[in-house]
Amino acid sequence: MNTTRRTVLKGATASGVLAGLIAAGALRPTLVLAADWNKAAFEAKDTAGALKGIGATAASESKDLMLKVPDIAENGAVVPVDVVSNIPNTSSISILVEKNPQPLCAQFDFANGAVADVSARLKMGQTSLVKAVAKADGKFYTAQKEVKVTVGGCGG
Amino acid sequence: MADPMKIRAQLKGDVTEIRVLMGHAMETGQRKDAAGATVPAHFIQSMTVDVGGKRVVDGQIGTSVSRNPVFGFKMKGAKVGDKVVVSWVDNKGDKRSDEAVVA
Amino acid sequence: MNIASSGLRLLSCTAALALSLSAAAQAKDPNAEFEKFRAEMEESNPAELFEIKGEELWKARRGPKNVSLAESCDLGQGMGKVEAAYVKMPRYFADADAVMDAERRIVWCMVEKQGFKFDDIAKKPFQGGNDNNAPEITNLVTYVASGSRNMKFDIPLGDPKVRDAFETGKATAAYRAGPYDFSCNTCHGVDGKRIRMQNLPNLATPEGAIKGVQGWPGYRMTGGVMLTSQWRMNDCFRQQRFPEPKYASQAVTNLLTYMSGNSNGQIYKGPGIKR
Amino acid sequence: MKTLLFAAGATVATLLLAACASGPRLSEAEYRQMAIDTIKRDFQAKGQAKHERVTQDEVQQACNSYLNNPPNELMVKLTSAQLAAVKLPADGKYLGDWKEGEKIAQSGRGFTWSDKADEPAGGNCYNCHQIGPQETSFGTIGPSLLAYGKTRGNSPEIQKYTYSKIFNAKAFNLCSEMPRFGHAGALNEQQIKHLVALLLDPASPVNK
Repeated sequence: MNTTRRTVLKGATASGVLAGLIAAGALRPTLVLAADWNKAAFEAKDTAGALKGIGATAASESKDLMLKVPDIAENGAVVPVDVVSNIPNTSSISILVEKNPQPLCAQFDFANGAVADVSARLKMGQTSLVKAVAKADGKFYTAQKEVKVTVGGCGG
Repeated sequence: MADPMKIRAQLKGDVTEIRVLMGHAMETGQRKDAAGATVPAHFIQSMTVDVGGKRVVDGQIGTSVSRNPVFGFKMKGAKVGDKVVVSWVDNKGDKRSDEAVVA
Repeated sequence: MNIASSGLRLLSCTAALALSLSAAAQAKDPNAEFEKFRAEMEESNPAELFEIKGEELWKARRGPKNVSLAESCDLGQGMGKVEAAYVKMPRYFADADAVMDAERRIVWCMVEKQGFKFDDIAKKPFQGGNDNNAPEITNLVTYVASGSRNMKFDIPLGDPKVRDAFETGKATAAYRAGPYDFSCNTCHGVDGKRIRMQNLPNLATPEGAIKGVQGWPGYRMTGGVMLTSQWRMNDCFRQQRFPEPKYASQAVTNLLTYMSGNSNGQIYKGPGIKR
Repeated sequence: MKTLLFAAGATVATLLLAACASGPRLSEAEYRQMAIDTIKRDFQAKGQAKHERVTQDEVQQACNSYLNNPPNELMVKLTSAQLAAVKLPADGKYLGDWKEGEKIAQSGRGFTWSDKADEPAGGNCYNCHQIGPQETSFGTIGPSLLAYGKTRGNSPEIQKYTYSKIFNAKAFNLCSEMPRFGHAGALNEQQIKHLVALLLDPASPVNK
C-alpha cells in the first residue's frame, strides 16, 4: 500500500478506488507509514536542497499564492502560518523556513475536494524568510515573507 | 501511548473547515536537556485526513513544526455527519488515529 | 538563539530579555502585532489537549481510596460540579476551614478524598520545559477552568473570610522585601508601565487584574507547556528575588483572591495561550 | 502537615473574625501584619534565595508601613543613614568603560533562585529605563536616561551623584522603586563605574 498511496492520490479515479477499498475494510485509513517520508527534502540543511528534494527547483513567484504570517512573532517556538493557493489545480503546498537548520517544515498533498488552504504553526530559530511552494499541473509557484522573531520576556 | 487528538470539523456554506490539535513533543533532535545531553529527535512525519472514507490530505512533516501541532484544512463536498479520520505516524513508529464528524 | 533554546522554559526572564527585539521591530508596536494573531492562536489552543486529560482524571476512580473527584470533590457548586466553579474561586470551604483557590481545592480533594499524599503532589507541581507531560494536577485545573469559559468572575467578597483573604492578598502585593526591595506592586501597581517590551497590568484596577488572571491556566508557547495561576505566582516571586512560595499555600491563595476579586464582573475566557 | 497547609491560614483569620460585614473588617495595618505572618510561614528557601529575604530591613519596613510615604522625620533619618553608608571608590575615580556598562545594563540576571550565586549579576537597567538610543526594547518603570550626561554635564559632582544613585537609590529617595545595587551587593565598584561611564561619558551612545 505504501508505494501506491501517493500515486493514487494523484488521480481522483484512483482515489475512488482507494476509498472503495477503505470502505470495504481492505485498507484502513489509519495505516499511514512513515517510510514514505521524503527524507532527502526534510533533512536538507538549506533551502536549495529542500526545494530540490521536493522537485521544486524551478519555481516562479505567484500573486495567487497567499502566505499569511505575522510581521513579528511573539514567540519563535509557535509562529502561525496560513497558506492559500488560488492557482487552479493546486495539488500540494509546502512550507519552508529558510534559516531553520532543516528548512522544510511540511508538505501537504490535496485530493477529493480539499481546498488548497492550510494553516500550521512553526518553530523559528531566528528572524527568517518563510516560503510557501505550491504545485499545480506539474509546475511550482512560490511566495515568501519575512518574520521577525523576538525573544524573551517574563510576561504572560 | 500517544495522546488523543482534538478534531473539529465544521461545515460553513459549502466549505468544511477541519482543525486538528495533536499532542506531540516534536523534538528536533537539537535541543539539549538540563544535563547537557542531546534530546533525541522525536517528531510526527506523516499525517492524513480522511473524510467520508476518502483521503483528502496527505501530509509530511518535519522537525520545524511546533510542539503540540495545530493544523487547519478546508474542503468542499463534505456533508454534516461525514466521518473525519485523522492519523499520524512519528519517526519512532508511534501512531495515533482519532475520529470526529462534520458538524 | 537557536531552535534548541525554544525548549528552555526557565530561561531567566531578564536574561532572555537582554537578547530581545532588534531595532528592526521599531516601526510598529509589536504588542499590537501580537494581538492580531492572538485570537487565531486561541481558536486552536493546545490547552484543549490538557483539558481532555483533566476530564478523564476528574472522572476516573483513583488514589488509595479509589474514588473519583467527580463523586467526591465539591468545588463549591455541588458535588463534582465543575461548571462555573473556577470563576467563583477562591472561596471559603467549611470542610477545610480555609479560603482556597481552584488548584489548592483540587489538591485538597486529592489528599482528603482520594488519599494521595500532599508531598507527592507538591514534589513537582509544574510542568518543566523538558517534560512531555504536565502534572496531573495541571490537567485537572485546566479541565475545571474550562468549565467556566465565558463566565464572569464572581468571587464572593461578601464572605468575611474571603474578604480577609482579599485584603491580606492586597497587603501581600504591596510587601517590599528581598535584595532588590521589590514588591508585586513595583511592577504591577501603576498603569501604563512595561518591563522591556512587556506591558505590565496594574493589579489594583479591574482592567489590570483581569489581565493578571486571564488566560491562566495557559499553554505557554515558550517550551510548549501547560501552566497554572499557581505557577504564575511562583515565577513572579522568583523574578521578585523572593524565596519560593510553598505550593498551594495560603499566601498564594490570598494573592489570587486579590487578583480574582478585582476581576469580578469581567468575563473569563477559559484556559488560554501565553507567550 | 495537612492541617498546617490547608487550615492554618484560615484559622488565623477565623480567630480575628468579628461580626459579618462585607467591607474589610480590619485596618490596613492589621491586614499588613496578617500578610507578613502568612508570608513568613508560607515561603521557603530555594537556591540562593534564602528564607531571610522575606524579612524587611528598616527602609523596606518604613516604606511599606507608610505606603511609600513615611513621615518627614523618619524619612530624613533613614535617608541620611543610607547616604552615609554609600561606599565611594577609594581611588576617587567614577568613570569606567561605557561599553562594559552597556553589557551590564543589558543583563537582567542575578539573585533569583534559578541564577547561580557565584556568577556576577547584571544591572537590569533596560528592564526599567530607556538608555542607549539603539536599544528599542526598554522598560518604562524608571525615567528615560537618554542623553543623561548631555543634559547634566560630566562634572565631578554629577559623577559622584550618579555613582551614589546606582549604589543606593534610597540614599536620595527613600522609597524609590529602584534597587540598591551597591548596597545589596549586586554590583561591585567596577561594574558601577562602567554604568556611570555609560551614562556620562561623552563618547557613550547615550550622549550622542
